Amino acid sequence: MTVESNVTLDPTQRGHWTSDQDVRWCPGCGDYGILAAMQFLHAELAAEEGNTITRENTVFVSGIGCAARFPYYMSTYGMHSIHGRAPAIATGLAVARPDLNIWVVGGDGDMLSIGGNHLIHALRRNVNMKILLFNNQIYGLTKGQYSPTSEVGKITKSTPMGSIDHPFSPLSLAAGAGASFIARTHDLDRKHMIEVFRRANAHNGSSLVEIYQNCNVFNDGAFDQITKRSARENMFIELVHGEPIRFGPEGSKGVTLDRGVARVVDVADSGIDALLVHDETNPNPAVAFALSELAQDRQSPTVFGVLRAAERQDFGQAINDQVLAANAAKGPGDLYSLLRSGATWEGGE
Amino acid sequence: MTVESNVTLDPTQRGHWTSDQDVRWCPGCGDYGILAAMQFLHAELAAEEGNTITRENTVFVSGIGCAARFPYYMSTYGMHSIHGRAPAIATGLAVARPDLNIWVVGGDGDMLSIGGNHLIHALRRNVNMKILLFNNQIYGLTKGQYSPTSEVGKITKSTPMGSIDHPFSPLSLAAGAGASFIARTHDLDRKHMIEVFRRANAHNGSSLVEIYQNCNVFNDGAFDQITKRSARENMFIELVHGEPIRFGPEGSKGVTLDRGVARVVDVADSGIDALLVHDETNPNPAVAFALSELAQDRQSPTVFGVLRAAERQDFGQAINDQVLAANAAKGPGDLYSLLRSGATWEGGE
Amino acid sequence: MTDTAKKEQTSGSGPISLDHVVIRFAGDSGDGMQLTGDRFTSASAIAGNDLATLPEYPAEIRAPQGTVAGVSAFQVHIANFDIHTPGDEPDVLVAMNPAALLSQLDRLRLGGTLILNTDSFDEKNLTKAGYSADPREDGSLDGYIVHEVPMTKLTVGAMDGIDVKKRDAERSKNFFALGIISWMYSRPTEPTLDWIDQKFGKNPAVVAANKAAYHAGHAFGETAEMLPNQYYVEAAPVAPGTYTNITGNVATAWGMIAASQLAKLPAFLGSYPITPASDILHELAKHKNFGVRTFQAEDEIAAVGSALGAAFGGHLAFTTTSGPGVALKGETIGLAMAIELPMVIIDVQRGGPSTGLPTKTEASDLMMAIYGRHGEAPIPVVAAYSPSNCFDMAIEASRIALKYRTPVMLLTDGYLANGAEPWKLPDVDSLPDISVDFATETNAVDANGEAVFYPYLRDPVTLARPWAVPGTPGLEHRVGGLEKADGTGNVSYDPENHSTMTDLRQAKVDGIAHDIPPAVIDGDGDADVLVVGWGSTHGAIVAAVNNMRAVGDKVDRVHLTHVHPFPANLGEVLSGYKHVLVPELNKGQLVRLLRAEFLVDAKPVSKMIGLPFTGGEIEAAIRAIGGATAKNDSGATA
Amino acid sequence: MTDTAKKEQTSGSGPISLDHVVIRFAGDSGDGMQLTGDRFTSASAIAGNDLATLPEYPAEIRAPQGTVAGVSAFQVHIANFDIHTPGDEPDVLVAMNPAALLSQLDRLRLGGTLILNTDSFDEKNLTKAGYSADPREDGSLDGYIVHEVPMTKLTVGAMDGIDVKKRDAERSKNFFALGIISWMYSRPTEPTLDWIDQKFGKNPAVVAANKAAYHAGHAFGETAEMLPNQYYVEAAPVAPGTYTNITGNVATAWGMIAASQLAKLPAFLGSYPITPASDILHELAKHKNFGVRTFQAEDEIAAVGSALGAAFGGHLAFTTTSGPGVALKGETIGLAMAIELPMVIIDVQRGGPSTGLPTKTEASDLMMAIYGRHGEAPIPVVAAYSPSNCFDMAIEASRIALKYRTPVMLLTDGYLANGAEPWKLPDVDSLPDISVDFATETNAVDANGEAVFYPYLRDPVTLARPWAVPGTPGLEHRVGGLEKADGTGNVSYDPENHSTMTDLRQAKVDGIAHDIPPAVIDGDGDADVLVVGWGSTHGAIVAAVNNMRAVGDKVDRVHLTHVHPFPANLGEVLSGYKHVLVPELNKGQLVRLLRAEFLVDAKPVSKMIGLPFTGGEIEAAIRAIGGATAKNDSGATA
Ligand SMILES: Cc1ncc(C[n+]2csc(CCOP(=O)(O)OP(=O)(O)O)c2C)c(N)n1
Ligand SMILES: Cc1ncc(C[n+]2csc(CCOP(=O)(O)OP(=O)(O)O)c2C)c(N)n1
Ligand code: SF4
Ligand code: SF4
Ligand SMILES: [Mg+2]
Ligand SMILES: [Mg+2]
Repeated sequence: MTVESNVTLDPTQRGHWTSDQDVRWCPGCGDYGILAAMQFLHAELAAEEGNTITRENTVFVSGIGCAARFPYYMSTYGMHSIHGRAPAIATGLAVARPDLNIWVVGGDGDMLSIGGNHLIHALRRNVNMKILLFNNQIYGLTKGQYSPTSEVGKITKSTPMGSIDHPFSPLSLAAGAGASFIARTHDLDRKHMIEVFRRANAHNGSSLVEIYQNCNVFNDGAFDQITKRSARENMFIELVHGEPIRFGPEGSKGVTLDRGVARVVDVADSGIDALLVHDETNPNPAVAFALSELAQDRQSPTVFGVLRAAERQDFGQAINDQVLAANAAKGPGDLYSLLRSGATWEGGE
Repeated sequence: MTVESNVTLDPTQRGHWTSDQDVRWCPGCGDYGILAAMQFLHAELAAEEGNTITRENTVFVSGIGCAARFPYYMSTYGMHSIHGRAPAIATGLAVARPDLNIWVVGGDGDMLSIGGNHLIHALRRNVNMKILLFNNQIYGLTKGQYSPTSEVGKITKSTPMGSIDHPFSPLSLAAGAGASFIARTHDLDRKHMIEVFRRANAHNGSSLVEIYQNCNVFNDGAFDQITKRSARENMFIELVHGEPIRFGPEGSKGVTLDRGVARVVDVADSGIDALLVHDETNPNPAVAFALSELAQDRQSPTVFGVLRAAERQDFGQAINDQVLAANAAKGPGDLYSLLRSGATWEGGE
Repeated sequence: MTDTAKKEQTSGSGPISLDHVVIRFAGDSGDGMQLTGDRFTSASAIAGNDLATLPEYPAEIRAPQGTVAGVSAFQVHIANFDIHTPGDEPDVLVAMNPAALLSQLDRLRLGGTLILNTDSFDEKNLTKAGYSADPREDGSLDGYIVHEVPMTKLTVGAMDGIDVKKRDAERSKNFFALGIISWMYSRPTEPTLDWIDQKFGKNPAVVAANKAAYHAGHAFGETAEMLPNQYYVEAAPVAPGTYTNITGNVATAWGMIAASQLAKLPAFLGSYPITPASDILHELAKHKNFGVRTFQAEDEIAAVGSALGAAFGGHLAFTTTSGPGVALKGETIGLAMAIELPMVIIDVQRGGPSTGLPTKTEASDLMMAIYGRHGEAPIPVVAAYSPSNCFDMAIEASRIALKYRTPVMLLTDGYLANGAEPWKLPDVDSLPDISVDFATETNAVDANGEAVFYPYLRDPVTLARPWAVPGTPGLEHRVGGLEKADGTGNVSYDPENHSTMTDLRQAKVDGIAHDIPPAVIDGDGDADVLVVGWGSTHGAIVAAVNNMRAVGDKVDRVHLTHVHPFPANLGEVLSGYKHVLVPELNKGQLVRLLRAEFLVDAKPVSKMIGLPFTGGEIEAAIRAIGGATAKNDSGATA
Repeated sequence: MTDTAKKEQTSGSGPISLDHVVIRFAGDSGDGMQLTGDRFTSASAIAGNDLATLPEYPAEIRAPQGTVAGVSAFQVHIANFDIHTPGDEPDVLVAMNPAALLSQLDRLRLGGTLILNTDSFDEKNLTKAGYSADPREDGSLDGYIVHEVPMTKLTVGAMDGIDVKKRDAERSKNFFALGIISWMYSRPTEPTLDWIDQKFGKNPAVVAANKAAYHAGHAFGETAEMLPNQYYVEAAPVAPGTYTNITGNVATAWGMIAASQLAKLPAFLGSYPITPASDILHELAKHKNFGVRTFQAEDEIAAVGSALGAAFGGHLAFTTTSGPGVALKGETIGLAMAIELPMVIIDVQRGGPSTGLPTKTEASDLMMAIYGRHGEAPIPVVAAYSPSNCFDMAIEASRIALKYRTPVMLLTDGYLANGAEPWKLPDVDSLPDISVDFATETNAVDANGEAVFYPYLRDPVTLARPWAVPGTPGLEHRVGGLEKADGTGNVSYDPENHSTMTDLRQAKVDGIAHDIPPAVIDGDGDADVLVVGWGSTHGAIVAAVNNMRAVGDKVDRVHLTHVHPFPANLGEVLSGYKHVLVPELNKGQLVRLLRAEFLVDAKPVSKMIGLPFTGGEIEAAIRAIGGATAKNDSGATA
């Protein structure tokens, strides 16, 4: 755990954010790209006017899994904890230290299988942490069992006859849990990742970012039909706040709400006014939910970018406000009088 | 655990479904009414043509909490398990015994706090069980701490300065988890409970029923503004499949979808055609979600009845189908040949 | 029986002086018996008596009114000398209804006094309780001094002029009962009247009603012919100082606050409610002005996880729970142990296994505390021995956790948690400084000659690793559950390193044996029998030992507050005795640890009925193995 | 060192006969060394050798190609006699790259044979491995017989006529290596060629490439001058019968299937993947035609919970995991124990604490298995001692669980799980019938004279309660974690009942001691030293003991498959020895249990490096305490 060498003392350089540990992912794993994006984001932030983010006030907390190795490779503080518990551990840290910049990293198994409960509770509480869900639709570290996001019928070591579980849509689940920030990006587009991470970082409270990540060893190409360059034009929808939702060749296609259900239309037929204008700030999560459900038929295109970014009080701050309020009301605690707060009497003479 | 005495051998009588154990809830607790509704439902079902439900093929599984005492009072099979784990335990039972009629009972703490993960996984898998969530927005058994459904600012023993957690909306969470059946009822209307329970019982897969339940000792009147007779006219919306959603004096009010968000309107202004026609079978959960979110502002009225009832394969059945398929394909397992399925050789002479 | 001493002592006319008396209030859960007992206790405390209490109430949900299952009782023992148990047998039983009488009568000592609320002895209540005949007529009360008092009627009667409905008026009858007993034992009335003002101040009618009932009861005692004698129990001679009456859970919470002050670190509590531990969370939540942060988590795993996160952030981290919760926290405690961060896990033990007897006491989590994690994952375990001692042990557990950077388990139990005793308040300034330093500087130089921070470079004495908290520039590092390289703390799969680290972690915990008080023998050291206790058995053991010594018998005892590791001198202490007896509220857990560690033929004394030992039971056990004699002494005195 | 015996034995011209040889294949994770070792093992098994294997691969994620962290190795010991370990020191090391050489060389016995793939010894790979100089030039290989073979080139060379890209061609080089070694040790070629057909049948090009590489390697051995001698190891004399080569995890899975057949109950497995237990789930999932239901749960708590639900439904329920999973299952196991339903928990132990060393072996979960629950929650614990014994112990654990209606913990470990040995297939018809009856009738009459079913009315002999499954009319009942009344099973807060039930639950488990095989001494019973083993230490202990006896030394041993409760005669057995030595892959867990239970001064022998004991280590430990002598014998020999 060395202090980075002089070359990298410059925080605007990626190297400043890189630890001295060898990266241990399989060659070709999507995780490499995500790591790079995160390091570059921090280098970019450092270059910004009035940036306050430093290595020492940044913490990465993870569970267990390939994705969860992430903290070892950042030159910040970090904890590689146990399977599924990162959001719970980060909650304690965020409550104790609202001054810190906390990122939580985990895979689809870590966050949605064993850790599902901690995730939804962190989201409803709006604890100040940026949660990166590396979704490769598989258990990578344990060598390829299906996960809660694997499609029905998936053949894996644990499901030789095909899986029968209906998968979670992580963003729909997050919306259902009352998440204040919901976004999606993917491991093939560094710029896109950096922008989405930047937004997550700027959000006050919990932000959930689902990252489509390729596990080239156990689930190669899971997202090819959506994120491969060739596929994007028709299957990839970029959400832009305040803009009608369009995609396809020359934006020939768009998304409307048909009695509450998001549907793809040809702009030619529907006309532009019929298109849904994306409002990430909508206090009601129904539209974000509808957008997340668009691709559930597994044929329709998938939305990327920020689905929802609503303001709500951050949990850690709220607890600390109560501490301040209590201090203001009762004055700083005094042990001597605490011990005498019940009925007392003098004994002996 | 006596076999019921002759008087109650008649399954169309409530007594047939009543165990010999003294009910141990506080006088005035809403749980009594729920228990009665469940016993009457079974008596009614028994009277129906072709009913197959009996005491012996019915099982109630619960966690821990006041609500979770429920199984002791039914004359069926039952397990009062441990806190939060009932859906997981019932999943094993449902997979092993798809022939059984399985009910899961728990409180808002049991099901949404410690048991939240098992609940959402049971729902996404669509395991054949009818889940009754007794929501009294408090921890009753442990004498009054706030729960994941308690409103922000709630003063309880554990939150003397008021709670700061944003509560879950159980039905929104269920929709986010991909639940195939979602409904709501309340402890003050036995007929309503019986009808909703009947629907849950008829559903194939997981059905989640949220029951607004009054804890008159630790959270008395939590739902008065919604479910008290006087309040219902304006705050209680009964969903009827295929009908426009209306309520209020002479149905003067209704619900529309305004760019995906459910809103209350005066039918006089909006006209009937503008009203949302309730379709519980809609394969896309977006509308059910929007309806569930209607009351999130804590002023708008609350929807009751069946929000969603979509068909999806039941998990226990699917696993058993694989067992049958394997049998059909490979023939019934034979230990002798299993032991010889790898390379073998003869040793000795 | 325990705490025996001459009892009555007629002092001419006027109240009769008693050395001690045991009173038991029993009634329906709805009758407010816990409150009645509490008030009597406080008044007695303020009167300067030594005392011990034993609240007993039904499992969590309200049982049907009027049934035996619904009976709630509160026993209090007051004395003019130093006592250690709530008393083996009550001298007085107040029974507010038939169910209370039926279920509690057998506890009353023969010849004891019975005070009945006759208004509740109607057909309906008698049947509900399970009486076929009225016990007052069929002779079942022969051998007791019975006082029949129509408390309900008299209470209602006392209400005129006060505007309360009859039903509400009746609810004050427990204050009537309190009035009678307060008169009988000459308790000061002010504390109770003041308390009524504070407690019900918002509701004047209730204040008036309760006071009226209390006065009426008091007056009834004075005037009614039926209660011939008035008694008093003089103040117990105690060390000079300010005293308060405290329960174990409150003492624990205050100890946590004190520890945070003494450590100069904010306290963080991550907890999930569970009987009988919830009150610690409730109490702590009241004191946010001490910088305390309390977090009610979604479950026990999140509770201990959040505590670990707070510890990583530099807070003094706690998690409170009972057995079922500890069973869930094992994996995370193992992580805390592996990443070597300070944390205190408090287990308020209750009746097990599984959900067991949630409101009853037991001490059967010791083995789990020590061994309930996978792999070689040693952590220190300490245990409190009395309600007020919970305060000291919360500080001691914090001291060890902070100094050695390790999770520490503190065991208390339901009896300590809810039981009360007078506590001589410690001198705040005399409390130990348990603060530790965070790392602020690099502590090594790497191969390239660069100054670096190695998070697993240990203190040579304590073997504790440096605690560098986020926010400290230059000390950025990553910790985790995979095996770490000695020194650098980098992930290491090196076989020998794993062996080294396993030994270091063990040595760190073992070393604590020399940093805790040695085991001290109470006694002359020349008895045949040594009684080794831990936790809440303390009071009963002391009572038994004192009683035996009072009649000239010899027996020594040692009480352990540190059960893992043991004090360095324990083996030597044990080796000096013919018999080693280990009373435990379990099937023999400490006794197995002692046998394995020291190969001494220690013998268990078990009790598993959800109640603490009585002194009498322990005394009997000691005598049974032929104790009570000095080492070179023949046979036992009878 | 273990398994010594005369080694070479030149039989005129032609292959030289060896009694046994230890070969170690090492290369990059990507080089397919596990597969190569597997194939060599199977061929040797089919050739009738006795054998033992030790696969070793890096922790879960692929480490950087070419580095030491990325090295994967497979050691196999083949012999013409009965052996018990994968061998202390390899005689032959195949190193596919510099990293493999660097990290594995020190294991090779001096004078051993080295076979290097020289094509990988370029600048780049040497540096990646951490070599500053080429070990082939700087003398670091002196003292070994080195054979340099350009395997990659030769493999690619063998491909003409086969349409594979060069990169793919190179990937066949492990088959080239396999060919060389197969020739060297005169292995039959058919099994490997057949296997290639089966395995890659879908892909003819790959089949051709691998076969070509294998043949080329074989031919190279025959023709190349550099490999002077060909050897052979004759078949080991073994009992007549059909044999297969099996790993512990597969044996466990097959044992579970067998148990379900023998119990005439469908098997249910609720599991959550975790190294090294996942393969049991994978194997079982393949055999749904046996009526097996496998469920991959959302976590370990749901896994064990689902198993409990299935048990309530009348299935033979299992849950498989490793240490971290058991740490999470404690509360639910406690419930299963309290509601007394049959269930088998299988813990494939790995290096701890916390995440520890997930791919390495250890046996440090014993204490958790026995004590890792709150309250008094005793459950039986059994342990397998060899890969094939996992089959028997899965059946035995099921037998106990079913007969006594209790959760049973079965301990295996990473070494057994992944290690292989030849297994003489049992006669299926001779396997025990472990079926039990479900309750179908009421079993009591209540106060009103009604026939009733009391779910806690026990079998007088086993103390097991009746198992009435849903669907059975008239036996409807409710179970739960609150204390139950003896007999009726209704919720009971009665103090005495809790004590009774606690004793009954304990007595039920204790009673099993008389229903399991007694501890059997291997030896003449007159040695000074008794070695007590459990689990996977068996092979190394047997090897050590045999070696010592081979040179005329005396030492006895006992191996425990049942660690809780102990066999009824164990205390008596232990009492007969001057020294009791307990080798364990932990810091001394069984040894503490023995000391506590029997007050014998048993001594631990610990190893904590993630690898199994070698026979040599155990032998050294025995000699160290002056073993090796008969009881009335003076001092130690040698
Ligand atoms: C308590 C516990 N259970 C199970 C495991 C084994 N395990 C490690 S990572 C993992 C899941 C990996 O999948 P995911 O979280 O999607 O991460 P990925 O490897 O795909 O990035 C599992 C089951 C563990 N380490 N701890
Ligand atoms: C593992 C565990 N943790 C905590 C508890 C304590 N506990 C019992 S019930 C309960 C919550 C009760 O609230 P809810 O589930 O809403 O049920 P209710 O009593 O309100 O019907 C808690 C925290 C327990 N029994 N077990
Ligand atoms: S297994 Fe998959 S997810 Fe894990 S490192 Fe390899 S490629 Fe990445
Ligand atoms: S505490 Fe509340 S929920 Fe529980 S039984 Fe009493 S009234 Fe009902
Ligand atoms: Mg994954
Ligand atoms: Mg509740």
